[in-house]
Amino acid sequence: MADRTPAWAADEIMTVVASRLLRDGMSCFVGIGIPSTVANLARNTHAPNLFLIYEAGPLGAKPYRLPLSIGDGELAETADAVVSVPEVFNYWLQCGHIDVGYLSAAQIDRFGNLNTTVIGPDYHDPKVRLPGAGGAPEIAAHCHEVTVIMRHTRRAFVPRVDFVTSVGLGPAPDTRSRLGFRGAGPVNVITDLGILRPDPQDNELTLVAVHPGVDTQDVQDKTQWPLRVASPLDVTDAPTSEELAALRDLKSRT
Amino acid sequence: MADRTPAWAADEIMTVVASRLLRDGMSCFVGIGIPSTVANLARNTHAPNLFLIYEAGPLGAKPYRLPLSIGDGELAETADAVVSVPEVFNYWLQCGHIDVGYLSAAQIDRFGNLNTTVIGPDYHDPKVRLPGAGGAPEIAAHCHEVTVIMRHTRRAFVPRVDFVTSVGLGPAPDTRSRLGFRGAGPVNVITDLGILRPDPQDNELTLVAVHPGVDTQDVQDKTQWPLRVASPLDVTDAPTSEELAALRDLKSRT
Amino acid sequence: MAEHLDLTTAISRHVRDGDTVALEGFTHLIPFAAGHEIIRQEKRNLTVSRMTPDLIYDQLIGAGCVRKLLFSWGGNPGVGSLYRFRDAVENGWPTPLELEEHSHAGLTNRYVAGASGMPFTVMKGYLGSSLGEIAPHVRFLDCPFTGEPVAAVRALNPDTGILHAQRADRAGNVQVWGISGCFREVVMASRRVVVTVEEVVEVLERRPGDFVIPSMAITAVCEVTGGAWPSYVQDYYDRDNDWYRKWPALSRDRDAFLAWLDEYVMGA
Amino acid sequence: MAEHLDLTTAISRHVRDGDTVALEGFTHLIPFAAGHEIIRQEKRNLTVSRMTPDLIYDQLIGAGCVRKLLFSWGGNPGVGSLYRFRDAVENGWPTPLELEEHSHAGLTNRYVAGASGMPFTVMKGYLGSSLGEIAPHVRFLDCPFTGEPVAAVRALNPDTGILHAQRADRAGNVQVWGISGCFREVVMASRRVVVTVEEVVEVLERRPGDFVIPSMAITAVCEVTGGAWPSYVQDYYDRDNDWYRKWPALSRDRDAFLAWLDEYVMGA
Repeated sequence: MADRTPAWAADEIMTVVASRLLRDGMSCFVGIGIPSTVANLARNTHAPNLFLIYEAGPLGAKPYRLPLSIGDGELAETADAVVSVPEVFNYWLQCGHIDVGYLSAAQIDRFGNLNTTVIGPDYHDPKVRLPGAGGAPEIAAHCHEVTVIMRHTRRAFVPRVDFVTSVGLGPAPDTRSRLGFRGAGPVNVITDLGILRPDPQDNELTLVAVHPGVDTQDVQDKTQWPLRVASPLDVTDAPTSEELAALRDLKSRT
Repeated sequence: MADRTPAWAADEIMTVVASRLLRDGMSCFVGIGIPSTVANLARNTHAPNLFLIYEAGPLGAKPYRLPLSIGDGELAETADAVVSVPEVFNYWLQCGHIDVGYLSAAQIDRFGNLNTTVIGPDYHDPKVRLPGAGGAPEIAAHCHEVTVIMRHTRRAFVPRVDFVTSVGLGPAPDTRSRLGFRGAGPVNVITDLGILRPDPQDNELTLVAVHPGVDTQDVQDKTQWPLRVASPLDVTDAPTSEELAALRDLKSRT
Repeated sequence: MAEHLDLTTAISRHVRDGDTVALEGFTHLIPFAAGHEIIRQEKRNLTVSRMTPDLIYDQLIGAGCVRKLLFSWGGNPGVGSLYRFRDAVENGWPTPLELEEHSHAGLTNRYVAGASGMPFTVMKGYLGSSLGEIAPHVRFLDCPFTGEPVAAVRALNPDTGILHAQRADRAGNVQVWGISGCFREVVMASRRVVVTVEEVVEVLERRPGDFVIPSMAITAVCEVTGGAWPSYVQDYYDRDNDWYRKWPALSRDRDAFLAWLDEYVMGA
Repeated sequence: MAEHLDLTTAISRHVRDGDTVALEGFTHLIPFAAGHEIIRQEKRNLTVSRMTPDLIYDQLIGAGCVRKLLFSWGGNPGVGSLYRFRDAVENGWPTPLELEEHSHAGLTNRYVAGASGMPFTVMKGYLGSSLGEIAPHVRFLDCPFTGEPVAAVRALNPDTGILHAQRADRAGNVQVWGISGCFREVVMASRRVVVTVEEVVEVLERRPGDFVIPSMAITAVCEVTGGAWPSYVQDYYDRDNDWYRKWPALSRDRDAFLAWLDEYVMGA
């Protein structure tokens, strides 16, 4: 029986595509919001043994509902163990025990540097004051790899971030190794339009796939730097009805 | 009714006199052996709220029997809390939360430096290999004050220890402050013959009291350096029958 | 040894104008009642430290208690901005707010260094980040064994650490379970420690996943039932997510905030 | 994710000649059975690390498995000397033994640094002590903020960490209670982690004062009932103090030791 392609929202395909990157048995450092949705969608579909670590301390959390906040009681109650915040950051994250981290940002630049601190050139007199770093800089540094997930807008995709909250992959190819970072950094950027990955030559983010129905010119229009496009350019698989059902079910519980 | 002076063993008066220095409500870092006997004698007599910390992790231990080893189960079972060894050493001891530590040694010198590592001039070819440092160097450094308790022998009381396992009070008056040590160091040395305290001028250990019936010359004979003697020289109060009964009761349980 | 005090006395005695104060609790066990008492007593020029300022610091900032904020993530989790925080940073209302900004790992390790009695500790962080350039509490060192670069972060030893827990006994031993954040570190690092608890009991019955902080490390214990609302206390009450969602409406506008403050905090 | 293995397979696969191995447990939970398996498999040139070498390392040393010992207190607690340890240090029997000597706090912090993924950490220790002069794993630094002297201790990351615990479940999650020493630190610092447990259960029922190490951090779990004897396992069996008192008679003399080893370890 052919699967009829269902209709989906932009956030839905972004979430589904990101969740497919998670493999069963991986350990995943989970932030609140879309990253938490992505991880729990994977856990509820193809990766039942995904090991979720929330920065508040729950290790191996298995929430039934998506938490509003990073420290919700259900995370602790369903976890294999709950540890202190220093233990999460020093013994689990910094020590290199986490396979993948999910991050979002207000700005990302062509080398995957992320800004969640201030918009505007002057830190001390910002145009917009953002929430700040949270766990992001160390997630970006220490997870074996990072997936960035964010909506693709011209305001967000800038040649150079106003403030480097979390270090990406450049500008130099040896930026990370010079700093002694263990992890590979943001090797996937999933947006509501497609997927970007660093060019193996110089680490510049390159459009490697678009979601079904997305026009490449639209991605360029929403990116402030001249965007490299892979050839051939992939098209992501549309969300299946099972994936969408699982995602909507998860969201309806919250 | 006059208290008839009872007979006592040399170890008994040393233990009793040391236990009198502990005040109720103090926190006390306890090593195994005589220090543990001293602390539990005080807890069973005049200092019921003495807070005992054993290096294995029990905080506020209240053992009924004296433990053979520093990590006996009864210590954990009777403690207010059991923490990890890093937490004992970093958060409790190094952070300056402990009032008093009790130490012993194979050698002590005129400035209260302690050796529990090797006897002989060459560390790499020792005459006697001792157990080593354990918790002693940091107890000596960080407790608000230290009481040393050990048998008075000519082999043990030397002008200069062969190896400084734990830093005492000299040779220079500013030895400790230059090293940034928070605690006052070994301010009491209790032996089976009497009590030594550092001279306020230059920190040299000085005999300030003898136990009843002890001859000063005997103390000098068992000390390898020319011993300063306080004038007037105190005589310690003899153990009361209550103190001896409590001590013997404690020992009989073990 | 901890003293049992009522909250008014504890805050009056242990929080002074100009102090550095850490009200911690990571989503769970946020000491809101103690924060409101600080507001009522009109403490001023405080330096306040918290990984996630949350609504409690939004309220303290809006009420004019705070001169300087040490933090690592300043938002209303899952909801959006902290408007009093932003108004103070962006417009200096009601007073200018100095920021000292960290990552979570960075602020955590400042508490760890303080709890360890060290002047600093080292971590792999801040390297390459703009945060390292604006942070007076960070220096970079080379490892004396391997040569690799590390960040040294300065110890933080608050004058007063303020925490909320489930229970205490008469002796002042405090029992906590569930998500504990930096509870132990703030206790050990702070010169004075005030803990509000849901209840004082005769005997602390131990339970899975709990820990006990001995009275020896605590200055004052205050029984304040509901003292962490609208955050939560595991096995006592849930997080009031609706109230967190309502906070923007109560705080986006200065007058609305002042009216709320007057009625629900000052008048309480 | 932890794999359930029998002890012979686990030691054969995860301990190799020349490895750095930490068998920890502070009085409580000392992994004697795993140590005996290392002896039976005649592993050689090991660097072994333990705060308190205890009888287990006396046996490994006497059996000729050890080239180098990292330790902080080498005695038979409450009884006296470790004669095989002393014979190796003083007379090089059965092979010369290199020592790397620490204080408890110093070795603890080497594990902490290893568990934190740092090349070193800092502490207030070794300053002024002769230990600082003989220790290649210690350097002295000045605090970049205050200028005060501190000791930097090098991270220790064992090739294999070997621990004993009360229980594990089928998924390989491990549950521990009572005195835990450096259990967490050795787990997180080690490249491979072998945990022997008293029993494997379907569901780990949580209990007061326990903690659980997720399977994710463990390489192999082996069910070995009585695996910590003659040390103890809280709520399973007591410390065999008589056996500790008997050890000098079994070990002071080389031949007596070899006879014991033959009969009770090699022949087991």
